[in-house]
Amino acid sequence: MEIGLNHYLVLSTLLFAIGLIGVMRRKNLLLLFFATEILLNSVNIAFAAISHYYGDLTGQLFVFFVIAIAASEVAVGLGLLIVWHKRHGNIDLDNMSTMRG
Amino acid sequence: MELYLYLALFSPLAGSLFAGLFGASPRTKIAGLVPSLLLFVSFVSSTILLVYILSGGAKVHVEMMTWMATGDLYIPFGFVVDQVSVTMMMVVSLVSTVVHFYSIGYMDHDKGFNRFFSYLSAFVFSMMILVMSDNFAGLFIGWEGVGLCSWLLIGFWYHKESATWAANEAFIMNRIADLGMLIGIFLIYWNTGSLQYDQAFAAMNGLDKEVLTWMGIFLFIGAMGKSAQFPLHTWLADAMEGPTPVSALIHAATMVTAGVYLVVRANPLYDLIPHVGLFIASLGAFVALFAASMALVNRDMKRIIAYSTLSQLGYMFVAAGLGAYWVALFHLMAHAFFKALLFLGAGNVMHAMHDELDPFKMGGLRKVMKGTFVMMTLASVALAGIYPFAGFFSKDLILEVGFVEHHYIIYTVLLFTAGLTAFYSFRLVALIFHGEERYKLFGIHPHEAYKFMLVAMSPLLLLAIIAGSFKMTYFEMVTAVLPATEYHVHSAITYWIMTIGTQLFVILAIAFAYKKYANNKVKVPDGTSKMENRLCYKVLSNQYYIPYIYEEYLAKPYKELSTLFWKQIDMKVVDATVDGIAGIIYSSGEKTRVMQSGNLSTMLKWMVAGTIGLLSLAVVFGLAARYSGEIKTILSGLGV
Amino acid sequence: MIDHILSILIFFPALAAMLGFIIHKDSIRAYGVAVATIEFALSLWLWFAFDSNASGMQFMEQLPLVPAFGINYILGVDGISLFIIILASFFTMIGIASLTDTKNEKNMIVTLLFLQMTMAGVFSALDAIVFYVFWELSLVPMLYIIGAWGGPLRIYASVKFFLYTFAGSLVMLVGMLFMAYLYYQATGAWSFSILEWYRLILPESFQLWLFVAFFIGFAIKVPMFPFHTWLPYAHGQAPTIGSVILAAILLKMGTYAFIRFSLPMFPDASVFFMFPIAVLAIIMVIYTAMVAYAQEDIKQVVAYSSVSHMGIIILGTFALNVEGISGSIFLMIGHGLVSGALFLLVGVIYDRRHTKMMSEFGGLAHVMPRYATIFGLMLMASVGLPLTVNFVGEFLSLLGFYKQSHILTLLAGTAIIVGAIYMLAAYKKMFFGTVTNEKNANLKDVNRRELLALIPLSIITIWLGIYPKPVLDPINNSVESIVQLMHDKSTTSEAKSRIPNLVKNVETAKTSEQGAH
Amino acid sequence: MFEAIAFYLFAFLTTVMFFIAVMTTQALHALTALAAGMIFISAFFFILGADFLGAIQIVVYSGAVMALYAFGMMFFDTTRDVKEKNGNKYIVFGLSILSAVLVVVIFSAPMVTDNISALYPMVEGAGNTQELGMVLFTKYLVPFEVAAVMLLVAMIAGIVLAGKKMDLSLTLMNDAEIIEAKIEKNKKVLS
Repeated sequence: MEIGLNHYLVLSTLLFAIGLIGVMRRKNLLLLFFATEILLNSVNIAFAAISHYYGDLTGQLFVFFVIAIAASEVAVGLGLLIVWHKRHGNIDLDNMSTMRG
Repeated sequence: MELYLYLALFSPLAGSLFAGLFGASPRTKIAGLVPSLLLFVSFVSSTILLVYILSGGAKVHVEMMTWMATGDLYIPFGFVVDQVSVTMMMVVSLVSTVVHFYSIGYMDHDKGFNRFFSYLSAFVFSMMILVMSDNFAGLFIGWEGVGLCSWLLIGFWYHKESATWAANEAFIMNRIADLGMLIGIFLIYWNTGSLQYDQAFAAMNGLDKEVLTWMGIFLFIGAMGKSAQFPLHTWLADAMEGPTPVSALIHAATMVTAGVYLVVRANPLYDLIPHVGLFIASLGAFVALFAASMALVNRDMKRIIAYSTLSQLGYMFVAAGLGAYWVALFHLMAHAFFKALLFLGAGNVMHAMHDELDPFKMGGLRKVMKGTFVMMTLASVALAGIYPFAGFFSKDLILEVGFVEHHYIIYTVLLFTAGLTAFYSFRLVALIFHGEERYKLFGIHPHEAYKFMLVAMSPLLLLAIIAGSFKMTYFEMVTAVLPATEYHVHSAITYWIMTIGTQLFVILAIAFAYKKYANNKVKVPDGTSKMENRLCYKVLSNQYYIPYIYEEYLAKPYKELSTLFWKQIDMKVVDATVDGIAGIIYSSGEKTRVMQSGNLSTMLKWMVAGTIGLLSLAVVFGLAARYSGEIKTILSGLGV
Repeated sequence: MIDHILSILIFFPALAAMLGFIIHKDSIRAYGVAVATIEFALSLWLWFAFDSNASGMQFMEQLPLVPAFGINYILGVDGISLFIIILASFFTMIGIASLTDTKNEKNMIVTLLFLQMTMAGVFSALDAIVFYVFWELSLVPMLYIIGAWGGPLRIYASVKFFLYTFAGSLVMLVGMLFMAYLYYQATGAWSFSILEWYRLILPESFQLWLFVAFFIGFAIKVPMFPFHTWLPYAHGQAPTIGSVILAAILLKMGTYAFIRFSLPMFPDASVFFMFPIAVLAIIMVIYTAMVAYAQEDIKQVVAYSSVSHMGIIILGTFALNVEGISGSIFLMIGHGLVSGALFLLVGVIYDRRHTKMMSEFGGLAHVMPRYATIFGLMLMASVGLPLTVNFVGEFLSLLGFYKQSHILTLLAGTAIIVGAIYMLAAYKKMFFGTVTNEKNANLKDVNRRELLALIPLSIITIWLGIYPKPVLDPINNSVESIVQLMHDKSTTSEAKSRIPNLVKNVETAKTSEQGAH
Repeated sequence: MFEAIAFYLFAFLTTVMFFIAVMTTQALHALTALAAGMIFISAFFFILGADFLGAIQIVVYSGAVMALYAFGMMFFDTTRDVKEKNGNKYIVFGLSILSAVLVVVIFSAPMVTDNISALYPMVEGAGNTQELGMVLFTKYLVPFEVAAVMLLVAMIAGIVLAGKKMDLSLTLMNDAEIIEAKIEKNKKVLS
């Protein structure tokens, strides 16, 4: 029972789907951020796996950059979150609809 | 000779421009005098050219400059003076000179005196172009130019609703015919490759009969409009709204004969298609009778003369249609003289009667207006065709043509019409000049026109009397370019019987007219007499209801259809479709705007939905690419 | 300097317009007139330097923009575009000179100068992309002119004008891109140069699709029935100067583009679509003439009349022979002059009475004789009287199309009848009769500033009617080369027979010309 | 065999952890589950031979990111249940599962995988971290530096955003104080 690329890809997809569920059902902004992390990580697995099975380092490098981006996203996002929370007293998505078209 | 050609052609233009300079300034005699003198110059030049041609000179042909040249098309401003055009030039320049001098008196008190002369000279210039051009396009310039001047002059008193209406009617009706003419020109160009008369006619011999027939028909449609042949005749009677000198010049002597000139000019074409010629002749005979019948009962002096003109044009077309081009041209010339004279006389009467046109309200004017009386009577005699006046020679000749060519129906119609002509002419003369002085009832004090107006008319009088004697000279000259067919009845007895019979018939008609209208019992009709209530009288006095039919069944529906097109189709269908498309786009935006609720959660859901959409596309295209071969076989199996 | 005359013609007004922003309000008018006059003088210089006997492009300029995709800044004029460029600068000049006091005069003049840039650009561009850019840019100043200085419905009218034409030209852009792609497929190099596209022979099926794509863009601009409904709104709402430029120049872009793009690039498709388009053109001629007859607003009459005349231009273009195409180009110039003049004339009366309803007028010939005379002259030119400029164009267009179809020409020829009907009816309503409305009794006749615009127009109208040769000759030469190109390029036998072959004709024409002299 | 067991084990664990992180109503549970999931993911990196990435994963996520989250949660009332109104559950699950299926289809269908070839094939005999370093500092030097700058920017942004009025904490204030602060703020806005 050799573990092939497809196993990893399926796993990645599965995690991605879980992330999507989170993204869609969470109304609390902080918990939404969790879900986006799951999305990023699921993709990371896929990258790493492809990189491994095709002997190409590019995938790993992308994982590296993705992690960097995720880190900065968290930093900035949390900062904004705090500001928002200070102003409105909550971080509920349903209250953030000032951009109604 | 070229100098005289240019002089004859351009001095009217100079006169027109000169008078035009004074267009906005108050009335000055000089604005009338200078154009008249310039026209005299034109007349003298024409005479010199005539003498030159008569003395056996070759035709004068000049090409002034290129007008249009593109592709194979080459149209110059070319002018030719040959036997035909010099005849027309003489008629045009002579009558117009007379009319110009006459108008100085006639328009004496009119506010638009300067303007009038500008228009009138412009008309003469257009007419000169028309007759002198050496190609069809140049002819068309003149053709439209005279139409324009006719529009300007009929609507000269533009404050009158009826005048402007008549002007527009004339222009539009002429335009209908001009379309035919234009199509004829196109046909000629594409089939012969040239619009120059000589080249085009030379090329016509080798053409298909059918094409030639169409050419002949379309050109004749053009001629029908200008010469007011049925069914485009209604404008001519309405055109009498213009000043009387205009009627004399344009609507009797020159412009309306342009159609005849065209047919004569295109004689090589019509010679090839005698069946079209026969149609022209039949139509001419019909119009002759038709117009004469309307003249019988009309109560408008100028309209009577207009119908008479129409009738005489019918005669000319009979001659032209039957191939007797020189006869047609001859009658054209003679007719121009006496008809212009008649109109100018009528102008004098109008002046005297303060623009009253109903001859029933006149009567007995011979005592006050001796000169006019004599002139109008002689002109009517000429019109009726009594020996030895001009009308006898030309009109009798047309009757002979009909007889010799064995078209007896045409001959009979024309003979009958000749009687009618005599009757209505003298009905008019009798009503105006004889009998009781009915005008007194209306408190009018008539007076004779200025002396110089009568003097100005005298050349026409002279020619109306003696023009017939030029017949043989004219015949010799003009047959250099036109088919020289002599029309003689074979046996001398028949000839004499015919001639004398015709004369007697005409004299009888005159006598009848005098008897009926020259007595003192004539009353101003008030619509109660028995005759006026007869059906045929009503039909005739309403001009066979043709203007009514045109108004009700053409003009009004056109107006209504136009409004319908605008209000219903353009606004409610075409534009509404465009606005509808815009509306659909707009409302779809309005509806989908709900998607942008501003709620991040909802938007994330849409995002996922969009991702799924894209992924499905990827799957579909991937599968399609993978299985393209199979898909192709399936599709080909389905016959796609 | 003469080598770069076209670039100067395009960018000089634009630069001048930029500078115009810093000119003081009181002197902007003089500045505008000066700039426009210089521009006009430059265009006249272009004409004098132009070699009338050459048929190809002259004063070519080339500058690479995006070499990788063959997009170059290529300019050039031939006989077809030369006179429209001159006409554009002429109308800008007299438009600015005769500008009656508008609010915000400065912005108006700057906008007009920008418009002049785009017009010069459209008619001298020889690269499809450059052409497209100027084509679209020309919408912007016009949008402002209608939207900022227009009547009460101006926003609706300007947005409709913009979106309608813009939608059409997007389809045209797709056509252009596809054409470039086909060129790339055929030659392996990208090019948007129109002259290089001329050399590409396409199979008929491609031609049909491309023709349709281009047609939509052009037809809306012309505007052809049934895409014409933006025009009455635009004209109805636009200020006088806007209507003048719109009618005189902007509409000509569509017909010009037909001759520049559709005919030489897709000869087979042109033949294929000749009859459908001719039918559309005839509907356009008669239908809009009837609609014009029903109008109550004199400006709408002129607006619909210009649609009607554009029908004849289209017909002449699709005659596909030298006579017809030359005629249609000449008619473009003639129609530009005449309809421009008519709109100016309507503006004259609008300035005095602030209404355009014909029922408000009547008997104006008494009050304003000079106005009536000039209006009458332009009316007759519009009706197509010989010895006015329109006749030459109309005659040649119809003559040309007669070769293709007799019946359709007969129908189209009714233009001269229906045209006379609505024009004369309008003239009668406005000028004839007695002065019934008190307000009209003391109207002033045309003043000097208005005459400044109207007199030259009248003179040119008659001059070109009598002596069209200086204009017709260069047009003829260029058209002959285009027709020959079309004949050589066409692939179907029908196209070969419909489009005349001029090679042998040229020689005979030369000999006959020699014989004539 | 060992690889397979490890894969399935960790796959199961990560899935479960992430599932809890997504579904739970307790913020603290979610946080814990997420942190666990992150560490389990690093196991895959080790299995795949990407040691460096595995290390980074642990350090960054369970260290830095988790610390940040924990820090952030201190601002919120984490003891309470997170109350969320959810719309249609079927849409949420349906969409997610559909997308998962589609992605799987794309990967598993042979149309994609055939065409991938290595750009930077691994050099035999060199250690993974070393290779990564080689590539990172040659080919990807510029992106690397950009990423560094980006992190710096993010750091500053985080400090600036969160650092304003650090002394004022709404969570520690009672309701009256909050209202007072709001009124004060409104005044400022109005003036």
